[in-house]
Amino acid sequence: MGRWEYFLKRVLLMVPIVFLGTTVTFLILRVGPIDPAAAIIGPSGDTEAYAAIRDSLGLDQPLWIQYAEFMRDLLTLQLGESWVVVRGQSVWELVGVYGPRTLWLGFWSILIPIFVGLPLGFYAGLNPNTLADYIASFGGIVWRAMPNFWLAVIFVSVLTQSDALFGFSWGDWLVETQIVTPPDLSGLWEPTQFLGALKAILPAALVLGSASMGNEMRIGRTAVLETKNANYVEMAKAKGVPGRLVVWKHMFRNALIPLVPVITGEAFLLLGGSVLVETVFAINGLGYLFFQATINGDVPLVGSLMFLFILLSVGINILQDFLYTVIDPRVGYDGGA
Amino acid sequence: MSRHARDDNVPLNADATSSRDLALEVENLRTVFHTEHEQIHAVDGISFNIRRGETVGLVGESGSGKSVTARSILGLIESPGEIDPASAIRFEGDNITEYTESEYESIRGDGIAMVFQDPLSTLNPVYTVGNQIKEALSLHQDLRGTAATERAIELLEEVGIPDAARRVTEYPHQFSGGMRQRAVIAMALACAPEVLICDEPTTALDVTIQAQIIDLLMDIQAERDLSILFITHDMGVIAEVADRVNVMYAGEIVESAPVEPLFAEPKHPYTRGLLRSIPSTQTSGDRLETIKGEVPTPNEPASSCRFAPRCPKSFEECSEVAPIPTAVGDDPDHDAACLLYPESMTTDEAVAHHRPADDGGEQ
Amino acid sequence: MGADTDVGSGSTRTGEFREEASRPEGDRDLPLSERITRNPGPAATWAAVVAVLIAAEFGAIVSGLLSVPPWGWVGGLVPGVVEPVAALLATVAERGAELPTITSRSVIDNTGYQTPSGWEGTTLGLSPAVAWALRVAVIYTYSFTWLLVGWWGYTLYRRHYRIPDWTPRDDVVNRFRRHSWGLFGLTIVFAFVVMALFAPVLGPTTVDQNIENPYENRIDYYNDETGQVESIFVGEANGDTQSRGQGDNNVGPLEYDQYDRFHPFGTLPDGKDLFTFMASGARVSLLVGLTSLGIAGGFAMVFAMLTAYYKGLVDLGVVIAGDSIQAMPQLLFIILASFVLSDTWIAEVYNGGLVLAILFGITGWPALWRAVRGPALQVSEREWIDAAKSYGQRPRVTMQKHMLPYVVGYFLIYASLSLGGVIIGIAGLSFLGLGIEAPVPEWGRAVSAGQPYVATQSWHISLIPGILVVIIVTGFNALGDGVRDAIDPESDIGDGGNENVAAGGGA
Amino acid sequence: MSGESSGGSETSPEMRNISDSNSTANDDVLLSVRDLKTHYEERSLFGGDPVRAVDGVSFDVRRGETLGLVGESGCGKTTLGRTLVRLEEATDGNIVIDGDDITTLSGDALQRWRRDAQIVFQDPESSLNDRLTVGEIIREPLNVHNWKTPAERRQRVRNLLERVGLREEHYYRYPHQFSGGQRQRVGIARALAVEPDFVVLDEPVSALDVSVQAQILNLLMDLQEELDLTYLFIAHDLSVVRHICDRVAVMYLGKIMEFGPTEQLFQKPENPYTRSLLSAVPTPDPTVERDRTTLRGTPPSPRDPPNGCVFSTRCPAKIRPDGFEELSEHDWDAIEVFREVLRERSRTDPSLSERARELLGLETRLPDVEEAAGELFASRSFPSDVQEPIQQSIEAANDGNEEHAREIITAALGSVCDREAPSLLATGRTDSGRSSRCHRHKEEYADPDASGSDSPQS
Repeated sequence: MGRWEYFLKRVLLMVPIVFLGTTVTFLILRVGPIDPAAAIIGPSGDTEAYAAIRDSLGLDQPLWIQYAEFMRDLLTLQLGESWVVVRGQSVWELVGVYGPRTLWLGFWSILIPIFVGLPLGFYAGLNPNTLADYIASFGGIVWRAMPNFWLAVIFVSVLTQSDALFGFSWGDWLVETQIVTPPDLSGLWEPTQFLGALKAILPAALVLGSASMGNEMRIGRTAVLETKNANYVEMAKAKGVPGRLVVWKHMFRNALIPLVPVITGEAFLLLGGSVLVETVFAINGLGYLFFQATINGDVPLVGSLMFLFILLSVGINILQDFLYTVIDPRVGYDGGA
Repeated sequence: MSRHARDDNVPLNADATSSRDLALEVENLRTVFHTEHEQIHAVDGISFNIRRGETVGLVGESGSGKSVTARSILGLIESPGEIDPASAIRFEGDNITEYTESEYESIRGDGIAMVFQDPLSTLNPVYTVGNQIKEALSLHQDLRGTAATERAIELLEEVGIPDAARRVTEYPHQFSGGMRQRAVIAMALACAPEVLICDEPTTALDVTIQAQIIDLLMDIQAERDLSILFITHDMGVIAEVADRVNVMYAGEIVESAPVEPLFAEPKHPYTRGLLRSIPSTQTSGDRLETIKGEVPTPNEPASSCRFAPRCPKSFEECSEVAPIPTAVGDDPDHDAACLLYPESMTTDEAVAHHRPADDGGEQ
Repeated sequence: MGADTDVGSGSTRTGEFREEASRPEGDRDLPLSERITRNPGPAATWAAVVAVLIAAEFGAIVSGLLSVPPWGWVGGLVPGVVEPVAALLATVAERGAELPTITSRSVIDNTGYQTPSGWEGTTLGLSPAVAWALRVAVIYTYSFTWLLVGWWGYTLYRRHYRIPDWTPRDDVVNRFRRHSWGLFGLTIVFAFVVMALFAPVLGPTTVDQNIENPYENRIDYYNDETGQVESIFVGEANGDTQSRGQGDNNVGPLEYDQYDRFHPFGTLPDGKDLFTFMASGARVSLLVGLTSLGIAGGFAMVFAMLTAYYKGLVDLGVVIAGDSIQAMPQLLFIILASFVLSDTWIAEVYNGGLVLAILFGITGWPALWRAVRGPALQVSEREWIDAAKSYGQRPRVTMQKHMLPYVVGYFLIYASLSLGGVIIGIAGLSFLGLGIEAPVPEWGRAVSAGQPYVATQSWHISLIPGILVVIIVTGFNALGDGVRDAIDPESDIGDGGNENVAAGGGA
Repeated sequence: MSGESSGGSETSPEMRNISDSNSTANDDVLLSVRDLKTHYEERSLFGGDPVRAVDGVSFDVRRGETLGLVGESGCGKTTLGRTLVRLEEATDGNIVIDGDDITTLSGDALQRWRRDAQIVFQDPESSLNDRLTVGEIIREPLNVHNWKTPAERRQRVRNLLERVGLREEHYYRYPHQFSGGQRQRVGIARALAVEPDFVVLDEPVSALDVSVQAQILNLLMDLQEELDLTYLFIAHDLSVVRHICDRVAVMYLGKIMEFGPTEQLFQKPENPYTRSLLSAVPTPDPTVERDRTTLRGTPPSPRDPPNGCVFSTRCPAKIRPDGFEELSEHDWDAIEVFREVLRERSRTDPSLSERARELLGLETRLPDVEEAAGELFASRSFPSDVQEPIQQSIEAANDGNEEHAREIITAALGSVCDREAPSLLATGRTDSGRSSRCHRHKEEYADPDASGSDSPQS
């Protein structure tokens, strides 16, 4: 079996996953005790209007027809309209408004850990059992143990009053930004705008990426420790490759392989964490939207968003397999000569 | 401890080979591993040498310290292992145990190259075979780019890999076991070393492939006048490849001799036992002679013969006196470390011969 | 590294050729009870110490064991048959709770008031702070004594009653004993468990009195102006002891309020005692965490055994099921599901705790399963599994006897990590106002309540719960590290995304 | 399999090849393997070729003998052994014992076979569960088969420990406390616990040092004599096999290449593969003048075995088609290597960067085959009937069509060895019980050079 056949197989495996995940979502929304019609009506309890809404929403139809329509709509990407949160607004439009903020947040909260956690982890792995290693490792564990929402609360408070606390105003530093507000994502190509958007998202991204940073550090450390003892590293030394080249060429490249699923796995965790961080930092992103939709009983919005999340997660999985296939030449190889 | 510094029998005095003919000389090498509970004297005061163009065998069972010897020579011992500072490994006139890491880097590959046991794990899985050969070329021969690729292809052809132009672009896992070992050999040859250390190069391979690799190594040696240190546990292989053989047991060389007298007249009880326990030398169906017990872990300095507990000929003094290499047999190069020798002496005299001169008394 | 190829194995054979222990040969093959009868000394001493420990807490142990199940709810399940029994057990539990124990509130009482002549109402007239600290010290001493007695019992067994003089587990235990980071973790985790177990007596006041029913309870205090001892509803008192940042509106850590109540962690914005809140919250977190871990772990282990043993389609099926669950962001899924289930009967159990536990359980197993799948597959490739098949051992026994013991160690590592994750997750949900319903204490709610005051003098409200979470999750991580190094000292098994089990859905 | 022998197993059509040579000893037959195939199907959405680990094997195992199974790694010997004890499921064929087909057994009958047949594994590190005491390990089969009372089981385990050279008090020790040789003794004790008749020994000594290996071999021989056991001894070490086995089957790529009594087979191997294999074994005697047939290349993948004789890609005695006798050995070798190159190329999976370059039109997938051909054929001049197909083949390969290139060469220069799989033919004296799988044994292809073991082709 070749590498690309392996990849294709992995992609095909995603089909039942999308299907099953979406089905579970349907079951929770429509079979569970939630009543979308009541949510639309609100607490007034007008029975006639209630019946009319049930009828118009197709809620009186047999369940399997509802299911078929639900699946058909989602799979053809007809995500419908919001019923409660922003009544009548199409889900696609809502995603267009809320989505970019989450993407911007997610992008930086993946990038920052990679550029901070990995180097720290590699450094610790190269110098195991030194003071620096202990500090980095312990710091990584503690940093990872901090709940996002709590860290976010602390950040917000400290930054909003940085002037009083440290005599340094974060809000006015470099570019003027608000702390608890959605980032302004217009005109990102202009340096000041970009800087502003980056600075506005930075605390949130740091918080959201905190667990990833700790993870990547730890796993980077063990991966380096492992490759350090590999026979090919000894071979490289035996043929006279200088120490630094052994590290950069022979150890790091191999140490990256186990990190691929870690990084992609975390990319996905960020979606869940975004609810809390977006709430604290008042970034009106997808997590926040989902939360609002849920507590308001906005069934179609919740369903469509969950479907998008499933697609996103499956997409990340595929990306992971793709990276694997690229980075590790052994993937999909069965060992037969 | 240092009484093993064998000034009286530094090998080959009799042979009048001057040290200029020696490619590599190992003298009183000791490598110790410090573990949590104990110190393991993996290599405990061994001395041997390799002449130019010669194949010297190092044979022993697992745990005898032969791989550690190879790694000690290349300076690949890392913490918790340590080479005793009194050890000397002479290569091109220098005692390389005193080298710094960067000085070592300049002779690794270039002067002394190594072929390891398991070719799959010694090749880096994420780089093509060509890349890894070219790495060695650029380090020691300053070849880069197309010139390096061409040279890599030549090397692969030289070690008998057909379709080398395609093979250089392939990854190690796409090679079969024998091909991988050929590639490792090509890599070792890339820098034209003078000494090649082969650490069980055929153990992981099937017999027909083993035969190919042995043929290849012998051809290369003849072509390039290489000196080879060949490490194996297989007496059959050693009989085939080696000119001289050192038999290791629990970190020590118990017998050393040119290959023919060794196999014809093994002197040390361990060598004898080892040869007799190999099935094929006898007709089928008989009971095999065995060596009772197991190989010990050398976890303290030798104060007795380490083989004594398993030795069919051991006597009381064997557990009190550590034997030193002593000339035995007709061949001047034939030494054994055993209290039974020299044969010309009575047992008591022999024991006295082996007993440390300086403190002469009982323990 | 080179050493391993040539020197290795000899040194790892710990007990090789060791002479037989001095135990008489005749003891072999006897059941444990017989072995104890033949040499009763050590066992008897140990049993006596245990008896003393139990006696000191007898009432609490009885009531603790019996009051775990919600009897009213159980009795309601099958009225007639179960109901009387349940009622009886509930009564026994209540009676047990009334028996005096060395840790009960009444033995060392920290509630009282200060008159000009000194403290009234507290035990021995100690100040409430000292009395409270004393009680806490007694509780922790008592608990750690149990820990030591347990360890002592194990060593006694090992020395006097176990037949083999060495087992592979000894090495694991010895490695863990030398692992100071792991021991640190164990200490933290144990302290947390004690906090949860003894929550009702640890706080300076009780949840019932201070948090849930403040207007049904009264306290006495000494009114400086009138010079009289007066009585006031706790709710009213709380109103005067709020922590809201500005001015006098703050009762910080280790402070007394104007009613002479001692607050080790200060008060919440509504004037309730933060320490009592936290101790009780620990109980909720631990209970929900363990239940969810039980559910997730059960699935994970059963699936790990089945997939490793049968491989092929079974494995594929579980992969798809697991991936489907993981395709939905855990926290979002739980938010959705707990909202949907919020009006059903199941949400009533433990104020929504059961729902949370179940949700964390069914969304958590895929990560745990993935973490133990590797070790399970590895052990299933060992030849002793083939050997068991070859002489016809039943698959269930093979899995149980030849595979499970190897995987359990790895499971413990990830269980420890993921318990920390669940604790964070629960706190995150309650921070959003979901999950455990108020007024039942939950740590996330304290963080949420204190959010506006972080940068004021009332910083403690948010900060202390957060720091406690960090300490406890770090403790669980350290424990996991210790277990990992103890069971598998050679290889670091930090492969794959296994560590993501610790993430608590990203909260 | 309770001990009485049913004797007359009918000769099924599949047995033809070999039954003649074995018919003299039919009464002693414990177990007959007929046309056994074990293929591993890959769990792939696109099918793919199965691994033909065992691909049509027939032989008999006689009561009380030690039957050796030798071959290089990947030849299917271990799979065959595992199939016999039902650790693998046979794809086709049958294994008959007392009229029962083991491949289809189930329920109680299977459980009985699981008692009567045992296996000893190669790796003493991995074959004992190191969380159980040695006593528990050896006792487990007794528990599974409900052997007598618990007290008697314990006593039996003690006896077994003594019997295999350990001590009674090792009962409560753990495998970690033993060395490799001692562990292997435990493995043997476990296999013998339920008094089997038939034991598969899967490379039982290859993980051990020579001096320990001899101890284990002696033990195995003693036990066989004492307990009247039948062994299937799987090994890659020919000297060990020669030492311990009564009869030997030599396997290559899932097929038995040669079969016969050990001494005869070792002294006068008939099959070219056996001959090469034997000549490759180094002897611990430096004075022996070696005249070795070093085989070229590596065995083909068992996913894609050659169409004709499985050994045809490496065979030193390969039959040439008519009209090419004049070509020198070296020339012919070069052609064989070239065919090997094509074969390898047709199985190559292009890497990502290669594929990208190909898409961009920068480079063809593989470097020109001409370079390889040039290297091979540089100093050779072939007659036109050889040169032409080679040239055509090179061109086809340059067009990226390796399959076609192979066909061209096979059509022009292939012989019966490439086209037709030889069957196992009786060789040697009529009642010697020997057989070998080679076209050379047919009269029309007899190789004058290869008549004896002592003169393999030059």
